[in-house]
Amino acid sequence: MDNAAEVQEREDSIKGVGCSRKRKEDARFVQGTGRYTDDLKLPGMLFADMVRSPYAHARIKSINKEKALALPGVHAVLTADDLKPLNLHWMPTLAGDVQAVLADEKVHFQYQEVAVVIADDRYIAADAIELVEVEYEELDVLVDPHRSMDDDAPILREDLVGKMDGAHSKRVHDNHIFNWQAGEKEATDRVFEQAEITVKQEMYYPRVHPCPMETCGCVASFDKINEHLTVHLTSQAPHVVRTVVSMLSGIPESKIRIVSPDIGGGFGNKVGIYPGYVVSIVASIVLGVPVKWVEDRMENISTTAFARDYHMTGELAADSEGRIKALRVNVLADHGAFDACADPSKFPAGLMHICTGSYDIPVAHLNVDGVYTNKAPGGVAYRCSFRVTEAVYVIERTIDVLAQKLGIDKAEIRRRNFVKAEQFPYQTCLGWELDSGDYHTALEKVLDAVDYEALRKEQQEKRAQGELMGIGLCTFTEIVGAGPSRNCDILGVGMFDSAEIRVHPTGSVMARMGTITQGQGHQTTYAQIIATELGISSDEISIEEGDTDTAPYGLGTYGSRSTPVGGAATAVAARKIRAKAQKIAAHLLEVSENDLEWEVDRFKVKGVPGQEKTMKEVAWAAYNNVPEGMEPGLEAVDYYDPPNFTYPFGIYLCVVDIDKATGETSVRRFYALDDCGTRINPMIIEGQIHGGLTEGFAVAMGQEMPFDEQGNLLGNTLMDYFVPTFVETPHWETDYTVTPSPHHPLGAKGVAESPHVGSIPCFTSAVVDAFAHLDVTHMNMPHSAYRVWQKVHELGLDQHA
Amino acid sequence: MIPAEFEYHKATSIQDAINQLGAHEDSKLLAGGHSLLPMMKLRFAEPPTLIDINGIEELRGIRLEGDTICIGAMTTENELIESEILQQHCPLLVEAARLVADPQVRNRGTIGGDVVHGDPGNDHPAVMLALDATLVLQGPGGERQQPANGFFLGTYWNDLQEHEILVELRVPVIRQGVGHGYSKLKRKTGDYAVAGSPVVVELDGDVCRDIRIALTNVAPMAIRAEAAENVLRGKVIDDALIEQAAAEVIAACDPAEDLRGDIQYKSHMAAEMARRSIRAALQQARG
Amino acid sequence: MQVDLDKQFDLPGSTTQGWEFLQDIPGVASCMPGAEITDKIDDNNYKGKVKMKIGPAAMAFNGDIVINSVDAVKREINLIGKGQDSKGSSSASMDLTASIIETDGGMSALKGNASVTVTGKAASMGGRMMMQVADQILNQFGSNFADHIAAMGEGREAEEAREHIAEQPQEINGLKFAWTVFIGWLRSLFGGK
Amino acid sequence: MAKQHVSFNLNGKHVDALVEPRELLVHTIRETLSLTGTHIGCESSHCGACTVDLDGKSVKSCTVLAVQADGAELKTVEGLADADGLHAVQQAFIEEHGLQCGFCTPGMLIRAYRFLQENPNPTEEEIRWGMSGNLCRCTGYQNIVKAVQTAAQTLQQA
Repeated sequence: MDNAAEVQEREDSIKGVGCSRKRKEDARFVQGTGRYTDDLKLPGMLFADMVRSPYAHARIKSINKEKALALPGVHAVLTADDLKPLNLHWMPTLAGDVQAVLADEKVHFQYQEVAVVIADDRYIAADAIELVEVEYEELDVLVDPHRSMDDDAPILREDLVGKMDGAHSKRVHDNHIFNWQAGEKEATDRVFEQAEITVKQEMYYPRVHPCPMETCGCVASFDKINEHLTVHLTSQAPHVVRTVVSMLSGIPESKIRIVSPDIGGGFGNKVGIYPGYVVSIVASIVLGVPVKWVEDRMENISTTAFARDYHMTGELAADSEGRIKALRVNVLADHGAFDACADPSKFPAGLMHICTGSYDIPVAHLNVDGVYTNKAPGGVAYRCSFRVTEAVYVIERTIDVLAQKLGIDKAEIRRRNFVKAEQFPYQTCLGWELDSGDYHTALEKVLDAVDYEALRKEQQEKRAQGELMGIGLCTFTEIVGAGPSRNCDILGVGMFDSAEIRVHPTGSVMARMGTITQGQGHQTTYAQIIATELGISSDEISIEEGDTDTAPYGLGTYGSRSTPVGGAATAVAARKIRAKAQKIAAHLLEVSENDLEWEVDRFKVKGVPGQEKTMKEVAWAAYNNVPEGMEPGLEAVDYYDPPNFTYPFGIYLCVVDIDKATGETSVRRFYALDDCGTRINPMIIEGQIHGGLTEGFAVAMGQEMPFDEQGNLLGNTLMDYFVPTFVETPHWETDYTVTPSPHHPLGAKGVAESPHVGSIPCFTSAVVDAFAHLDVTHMNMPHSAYRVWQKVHELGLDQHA
Repeated sequence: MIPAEFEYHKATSIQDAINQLGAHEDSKLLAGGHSLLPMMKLRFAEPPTLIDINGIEELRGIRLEGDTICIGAMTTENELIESEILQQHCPLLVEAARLVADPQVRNRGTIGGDVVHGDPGNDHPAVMLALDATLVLQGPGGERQQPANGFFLGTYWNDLQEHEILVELRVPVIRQGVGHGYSKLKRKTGDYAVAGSPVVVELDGDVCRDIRIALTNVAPMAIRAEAAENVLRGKVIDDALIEQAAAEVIAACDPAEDLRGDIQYKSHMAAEMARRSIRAALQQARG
Repeated sequence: MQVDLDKQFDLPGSTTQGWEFLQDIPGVASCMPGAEITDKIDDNNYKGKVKMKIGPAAMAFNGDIVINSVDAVKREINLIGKGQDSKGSSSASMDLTASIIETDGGMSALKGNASVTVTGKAASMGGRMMMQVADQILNQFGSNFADHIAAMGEGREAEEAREHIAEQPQEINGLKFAWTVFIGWLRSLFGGK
Repeated sequence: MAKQHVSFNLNGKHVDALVEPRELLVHTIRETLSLTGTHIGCESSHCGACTVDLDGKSVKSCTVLAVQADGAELKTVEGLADADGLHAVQQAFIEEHGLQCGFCTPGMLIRAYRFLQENPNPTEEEIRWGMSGNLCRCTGYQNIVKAVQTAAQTLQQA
């Protein structure tokens, strides 16, 4: 037997699963040679810029293009009328609605696209958009979703008037989009009627925006001669874009190439198909030259996919010991003027019905109404697996309120209600099967690490002196890795994903996936999976994504699905290769397959030391010496349809101190334990946790998109929209446990969205906890100094000597 | 993102700049450019001509003249922070410059641009009021000196005459028995102040001989909270008096409401910033 | 973005003089520096233009003015001005109720209630300073109105008032006078504070 | 609009360009001179992705006119590495996982490069203060701080 040290050395040199290897992508990024969409320059390329509406709701009386067309360097000005003959003035959304590409007779939200100017360069285009004269007739504006279904509410979507069969359910009002329910209403109501204790808490999850560093953009290039369309764009789902563009334009998919180059952060903002993409494609087809469109920051925040905007009510029924008997959740969802949520098509409220969280809840009922308002479309984005942020927020806030009402410590009430380790896989009463977890162990680990008892004691002393100290807790369960084709599809295409791996004769590997990284390090981590499966060093494994001409069909990267679905496909494809390799090795060693055993990077004949073939030797043989009847070559493709979602979980604890004089909240400590099953690259995981916690900090403490009554968005630049810098961002402490997923080939669950999903309720829990002794049960976000001071002032805590 | 077209001229001297202002109607001076260019990029401002005054040596430099410090209008925020003269003789200005915007902007933004721009959120106007500074202005009619007090009249409204250029700012050297305090509340680096308050106090023994309390971004322009000053001037300042002064600061405020806060919050924060600055100034004056 | 303002300005003349001038719409409009009636459609409908400068920022609005009511008994008029800026990126409207009231000592005053709404880029970016600059505007409107009343009279004040009115350039910039802006005022957003 | 000639030293090489007065320096670098390492993330002088080194100072090239850079000494991220490999700052960012999507990275590197010359031995608080003109949405800044600390040590030993 080789000694263990030698084997370990070989394993280390592979740099496979579990190794914090440095990232392959970094070389180009640190030398400024990354390739982002706006970096692309093609010969004869023109620039597009948008004419946008100042009004949130108005009829378009006339559009006068003359002055713009007269400006030297302007090639075209397109409006809805120009798109009508191509039937492209409207386009389907991913949620079964339709969306105006360019405003067709009516504008539905402020900054909506009304016309597009195509010019020689971006400077001329910027001048030209001011010369397009649009005459509007203002209409009443609908901003408050609570008034969307009033009898006298202004009707937004004249194209839907009278059509009461919505894509997801009956519509009860012209501004109604859908009603969607999960669970048993009657059984839940009965438990509430008889329960010893019930709590009810209204809470608003504000409209926020992912605001990635790179805004959205594309370069559309139609080759008239070959009738072939190539589009480089900022898309988290290039294959879906190819399918939709083909459906819209009639160009066969085989003549469409979509390329997502390097992407400067996505966070769900780059899943949707935006009017800018469609008009660039149309302009390129019409003019026969490449057309580039890149939005600026104000356009990005004002018009591209926002997140949340859920008006929620959480109710829990429990016994006096705090054991939860039933959960009831009601939601009013503001979807903006067009329903363009990027949900799996069967779930108009996404995976909101994961709202039973980490708890063993016998019965529950969820009711969601989506409505139209005069705001931009979107709603599912921002590091969130289809509304799981809202689901975790409502359960974690409401269980805090229950704890407070019963006078039970917020950690203790969670202990009493956690699903126990032995109950996994656990069927939730709203239809999910939580694959694996161990909440109790993880909770104790966190409470010990921060010395929870000491913190509570310190809080008592501080309260005695009139100081405001808060301890927040969030013990969340996520649902990621969408998803099984039986219940997850986008426009009818199942949400599988894929990997195609090819081993070259000299033993190096090229692999391509159906996912697309926006900074998560796929080029590094996928190589580690293959390295461990095939015993080839990850440094010799090249990973490519994002080019629909080369990558196998996949549904893209969002909802933390790359590792759970793309990673699984990679492992399974690699195992197909190893199975073939075993046959070749048996042939070379003249033994039967079963006589061989695999060790790190080689097949060894059992019991016969020295008789072995490394994978590299097998790879060479695959191209010149294969067994009878076997085809040469060593490659495999796998389209992996996951049997279930995966359910990473986390225990987050946050300690805050509030300055009574100004309302400022300082985060003294944030301890984040995450369990995402098998950990492929711990360094990259920690980086994702830091990033998610920082986004959560930004959302909870400062981000909002306020609208005034005229539908003006009051905060669409980085001066007003809160993006924290180095100085405001707290220091993060990370920890982990490992509870593998039983149904995933590697036991890996996906992690990058957990820190965003779990930290936001934890910040609210901490801020509210600072006031809990004064009967405050909830405070809506954002917890800016201004809003926290209003609570301090209301309670008279800021009186000076 | 892209400014409208304009003509660009580089001024070689102060007089040259004044002449060019006269020669080109509606022209604007380009100093640091970090107030003007962003407005132009969003097409709010479209001056037909820009006159770049970055090359004028006369507008640069910080020098000590007796008990007065002379600061060229084109001195950048970082040059204020790194100036030994100011660190020793006028630390308030260094403290204030440190809290303006971010490192890159502080390499370009100038004290002169900040003083005359006219946005209520600019930081240096209130500092000039607290220091009882003097503005040295030069125009077609020659040079004149104008106390900072009385220069700021409203939002984008000050006493700068037509085709006049701010050339220099003169601030008194800090003397024995004089203390300063500076407090600024903002949501994050690079944001406007919710409220800011520079304070300079002059003690005669324990008695407050004079005090100037200035406020940033809580009125149409930088203001002095005179009523609050009168509560403290000539008295031995104690906590009770500071509270009385704080109440006067609230009364003096007339802030604009936005997502940083409503009138009540911003006024109360102006009072809190004034409290902190008064206490810091007293501690320093008492030595 | 909505701003509501109530103002009162003492007038150096009688209520009849005040009321007489209040009905002269082009005259009243000229009190709003930068504002100008471009053509009169009928007694109750006018087309107008406003050019204004706020620091380096400049905007030009053109739109229409509709006189809703003229109440001789209460000496009160109500008018709505609506317009869109020349670049189509902002728009604004003002609902103005102005009346002449008797003050003690037989003198008169102009009472004004203005509710100004702004939409578009000006609102989402300039909102911060709306109230302050709207206030400055109406102050200037009031003092110009008073000048016009004084100019009706005789003697030195009248002469001074007539000079003052003449001096007023058609489109104000901030250097000399208090600025008056009819609508939408922007701010320097940036330059990071 | 008539174009003006500007010339400056870019990453050690003399370059010429014809620019409109209104042309922003970031566009000249990216479009005319085809160095696309410097990025644009906003239009309000906030994000810092456009940071370049101009005459020894970190500036946001989206808020400087190209004509203002005439005769200047300019360094962009493409000019950090030299014949014998990556600059210590670039190496440290890889070492400490100080980047993810890479879009803010060029601005971070150029700022860190200058900051460490302004303050060769900074504390964590000084680093966070000195880098606060650059926004990042992926890393949460913690690993960038570590990268700057590592680079500081490497540069001091060198």
